[in-house]
Amino acid sequence: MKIRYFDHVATNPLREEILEAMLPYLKEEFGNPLSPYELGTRARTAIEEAREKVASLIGAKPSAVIFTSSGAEANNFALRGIALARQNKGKHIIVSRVEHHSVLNSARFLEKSGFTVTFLPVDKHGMVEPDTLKKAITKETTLVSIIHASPEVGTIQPIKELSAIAKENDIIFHTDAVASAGNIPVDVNELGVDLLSLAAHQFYGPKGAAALYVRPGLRIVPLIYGGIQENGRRAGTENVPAIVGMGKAAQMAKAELPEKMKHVKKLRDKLIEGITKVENVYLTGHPTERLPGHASFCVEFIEGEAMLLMLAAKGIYAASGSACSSKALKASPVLLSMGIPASLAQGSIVFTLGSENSEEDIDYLLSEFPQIISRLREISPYAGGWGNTEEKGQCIPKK
Amino acid sequence: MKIRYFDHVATNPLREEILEAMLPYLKEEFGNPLSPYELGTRARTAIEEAREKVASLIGAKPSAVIFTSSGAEANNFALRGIALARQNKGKHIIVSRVEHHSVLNSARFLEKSGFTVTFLPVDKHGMVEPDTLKKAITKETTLVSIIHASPEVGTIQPIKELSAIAKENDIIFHTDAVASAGNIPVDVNELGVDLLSLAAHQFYGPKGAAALYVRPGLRIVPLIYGGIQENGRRAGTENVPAIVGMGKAAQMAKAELPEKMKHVKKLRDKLIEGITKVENVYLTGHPTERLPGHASFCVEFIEGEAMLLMLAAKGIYAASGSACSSKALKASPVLLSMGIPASLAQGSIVFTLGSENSEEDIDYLLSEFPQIISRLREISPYAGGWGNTEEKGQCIPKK
Amino acid sequence: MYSKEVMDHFMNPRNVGEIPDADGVGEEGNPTCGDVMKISIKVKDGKIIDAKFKTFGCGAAIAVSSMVTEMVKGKTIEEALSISKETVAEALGGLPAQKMHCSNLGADALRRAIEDYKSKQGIQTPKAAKTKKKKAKTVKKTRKGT
Amino acid sequence: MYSKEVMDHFMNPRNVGEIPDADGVGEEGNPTCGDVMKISIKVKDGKIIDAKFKTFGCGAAIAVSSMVTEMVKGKTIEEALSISKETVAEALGGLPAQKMHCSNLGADALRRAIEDYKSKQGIQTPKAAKTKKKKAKTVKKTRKGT
Ligand SMILES: Cc1ncc(COP(=O)(O)O)c(C=O)c1O
Ligand SMILES: Cc1ncc(COP(=O)(O)O)c(C=O)c1O
Repeated sequence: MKIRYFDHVATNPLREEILEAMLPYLKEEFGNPLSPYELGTRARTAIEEAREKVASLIGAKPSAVIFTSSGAEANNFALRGIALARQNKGKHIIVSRVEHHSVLNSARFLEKSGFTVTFLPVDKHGMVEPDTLKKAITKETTLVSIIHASPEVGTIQPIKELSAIAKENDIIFHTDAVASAGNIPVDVNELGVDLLSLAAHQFYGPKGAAALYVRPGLRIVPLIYGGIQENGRRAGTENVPAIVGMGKAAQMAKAELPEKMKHVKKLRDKLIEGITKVENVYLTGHPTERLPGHASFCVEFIEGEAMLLMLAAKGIYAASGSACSSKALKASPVLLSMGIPASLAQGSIVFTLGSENSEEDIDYLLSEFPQIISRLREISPYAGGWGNTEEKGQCIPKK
Repeated sequence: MKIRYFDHVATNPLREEILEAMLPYLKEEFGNPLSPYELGTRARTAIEEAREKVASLIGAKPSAVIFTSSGAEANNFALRGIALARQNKGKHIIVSRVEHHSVLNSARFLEKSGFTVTFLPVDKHGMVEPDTLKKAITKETTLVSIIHASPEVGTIQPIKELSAIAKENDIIFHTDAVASAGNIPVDVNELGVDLLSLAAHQFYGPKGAAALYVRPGLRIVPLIYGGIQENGRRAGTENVPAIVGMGKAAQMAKAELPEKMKHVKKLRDKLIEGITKVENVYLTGHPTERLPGHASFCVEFIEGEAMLLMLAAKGIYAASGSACSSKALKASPVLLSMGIPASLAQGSIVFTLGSENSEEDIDYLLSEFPQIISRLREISPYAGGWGNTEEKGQCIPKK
Repeated sequence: MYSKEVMDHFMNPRNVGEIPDADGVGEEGNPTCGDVMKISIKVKDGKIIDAKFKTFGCGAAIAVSSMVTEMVKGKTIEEALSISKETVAEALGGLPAQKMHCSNLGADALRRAIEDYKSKQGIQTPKAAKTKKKKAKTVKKTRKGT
Repeated sequence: MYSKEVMDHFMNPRNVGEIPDADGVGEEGNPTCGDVMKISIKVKDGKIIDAKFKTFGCGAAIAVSSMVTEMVKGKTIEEALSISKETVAEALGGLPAQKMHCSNLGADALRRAIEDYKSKQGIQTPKAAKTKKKKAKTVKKTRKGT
């Protein structure tokens, strides 16, 4: 069966050209970049070239890019590294409620370690209002971390405005751009951020390579201590092939970005138009300020994982923020924080598009998906509505 | 020029069979292991199979193996994760002076965070004496971390005895087996350890995959927070190809261990015999309790990096613990802690052998190296001795 | 992730629907948590001669509902009450550990349907009024390594 | 890591040795830190007509020594004193940043040799008795990204 992959926010296939670029470093160029002989110095050179390419993707200086093993590591590094480095100035940090788990749980870890954390609410589109941030700032605040684009609802935050508020107050600003870098223009100076996380596997690069941008001159406490790799800021023998792959991926993403955005946006618009024709299906996230390849919905009266299984049986791969589809068995906190009732949030379904998706893929999806919705609604006890006790208005998450 | 690679402790080439095993996961099997459709579940299965193989290499249960991105990360995770998890019981930890930087610097970070750290001295062979450990233990001690085998001098510590002392005192015991796992038998129950670090690139596996063994039931605080990967103990999208490669590498290492040990030991003995024939060249580390492929020396009156460069010009790749060859520009603390004078430590040279080295490689090395020593001694002002002010006995590191 | 039997019962669920003149109806779960099952039964001469279900929930929940309605048909009330989470999971070739408790509500919904039937019949079942909540002892097929 | 010139001067060092009847001898560095250079010079009519070195140290240290002894030959004492870390590094096509200060002791050793020469000649150089320690302003070739 032909597979239609609509889950680019989960991960991306590794592009052939990128694997080609990596292969020498998986074969004869196996040297440790710290070794002084040529086998080592070639590996070091390869890393530094990759650093330049990654830096160029985000408009940064190469020396400001620190390679990590994952977006999650970059986020942990940013939050804890800055909170610790600045703890003498204050012990309050601010994050939004729509952050990735790696930011949220780093923040909670800091909370346990004696920091105070404000979790900023968002509007119904998952957007942080600049005013909300302004009000949350105290004299103790040292760090604000707001996600650039949401992997769950596609909403793009007004980072420029938010970072300006932080700057006015002499507060360090981090943005998690894992879901956006390589998918929309991301420029650290445009955005006005001090730190920014990105991950290669979100733009056709390899798993195992990600990076944290740290504004030159900003002190950060390492997350992984040891040798002098990454200028003493991140120890461990470098994953040379993956880093080289990330460089190549960044280079290609930069070159192809306008075309890719145009391509996926066209498909996405068609997808959204087609799917929202079905009754009781709602677009989640911002209608316009969203990732160009991101289409996310709540389908009423049925559950996300069941949709995913039926879609998968048709060769369609997508994602869901429902409780049952998450291994943690909790409905997406992002959806709930946007005010979506917990019962409706169970019907979450997310399609994220990539360069290799075609119009025919969308046609196929649109021909199959409405039937799947109907079939599951036939099985659902709520096909006629949530009923008295389960009215939408009442399904606000208890807790 | 033919390259003779004698730096297996820096990193290993990736074996062809291992790359073969990884390739599907760098191509069509690119799924995120958390995704519920088959592309994802196949990736998850691949990881779990790799976990079984890694567990089997060290005689552990698969569920006790947590994948990390490097040996350094595993060591940071072990030290900080246990120190934090047990801080209510006490805030004293013990490490040796011959640990890898990733252990030493994690310990120093803990020191800054309010823990007390004892750095255990070693004897002239780099060995921790069990009595020294016994005496260092206080009521506050929660964790002891002693390296299994030294990458710098090859000495294998009496882990079994040391861990028994910890156990008697109800103290958690970690060993950094990055330089030993895959090179000598490493069995967590034999060794009696609660935690153990290992890294794939030290046994012909890929960079970017390593693991921490955590005894079942032992609570550890994550180093990288986020999603529920690795059972919530280590977040971040899994580096599936590298993990698969680590599995394959573990499987091969286990199968080939006796043969590999025999092979490298024979070559090593020849190498040591040949090189120590040169005047004023001393074996460092333990004469018998050492890694079978490890030959390390101090060559008097000349400096290590210069040796490395001249060796490299002959196609021979080795390592040194001299100040000039380290990017941190400090002579190896391991050598100094063994009582080797700082001036002599500058003459450090380390050859580490692997399966692919041949007897001919050793013959070649033995034919070239004495000339290199002579040549550098001709240039050295100390060829006739360290002189009055620089007698060996007086060259104890100042500081 | 799911066994063949689960996928079969999910993709081709048996006994979907509601019995219009049901003798007993039971519901278990809450849509805010993810799974709700509604089972209706038809009883004749102390035997369950028909059972239908409606389910809001994941693949496991739908498969469990289908399997429970299949298992229960032809059974006496007493026999039906012996159906447990474990026997349902076993009949399905196992369930992933994480789905064992949250999505495996079929036996509970069935029990509620039987209670409903009994109360309509005026049968006294002082104990059964409270759904038994036994901890599962065996989970046959769990995901490795978690 | 090293430029071609560094590698050339390291692999084929010029002027290795000691001048038996040297007019001045200077030493800089400490073996416990890694690098020691010893330079001896022969002076005639105010010009350095020969220079030799012995060095304990890394590739950069040996290349620097070789280069300094080459640069100094034929120079007057005054000209020789203008040789600095920077000019030596430049002549070598650059040195890695980390080697710039720790292994680049050639100019200092040379200065000490000249002081030794002057003091033997009874020439007064009140200032030169202390080796000038200037901070380098430019490092031409540094490793990228570090
Ligand atoms: C004993 C020991 N521990 C830790 C490490 C660090 O491992 P990695 O380089 O995978 O971070 C090394 C590196 O070779 C090592 O030899
Ligand atoms: C916004 C965001 N942040 C962080 C992460 C975590 O990145 P990784 O999976 O590379 O650890 C993700 C994962 O997709 C993400 O979408």
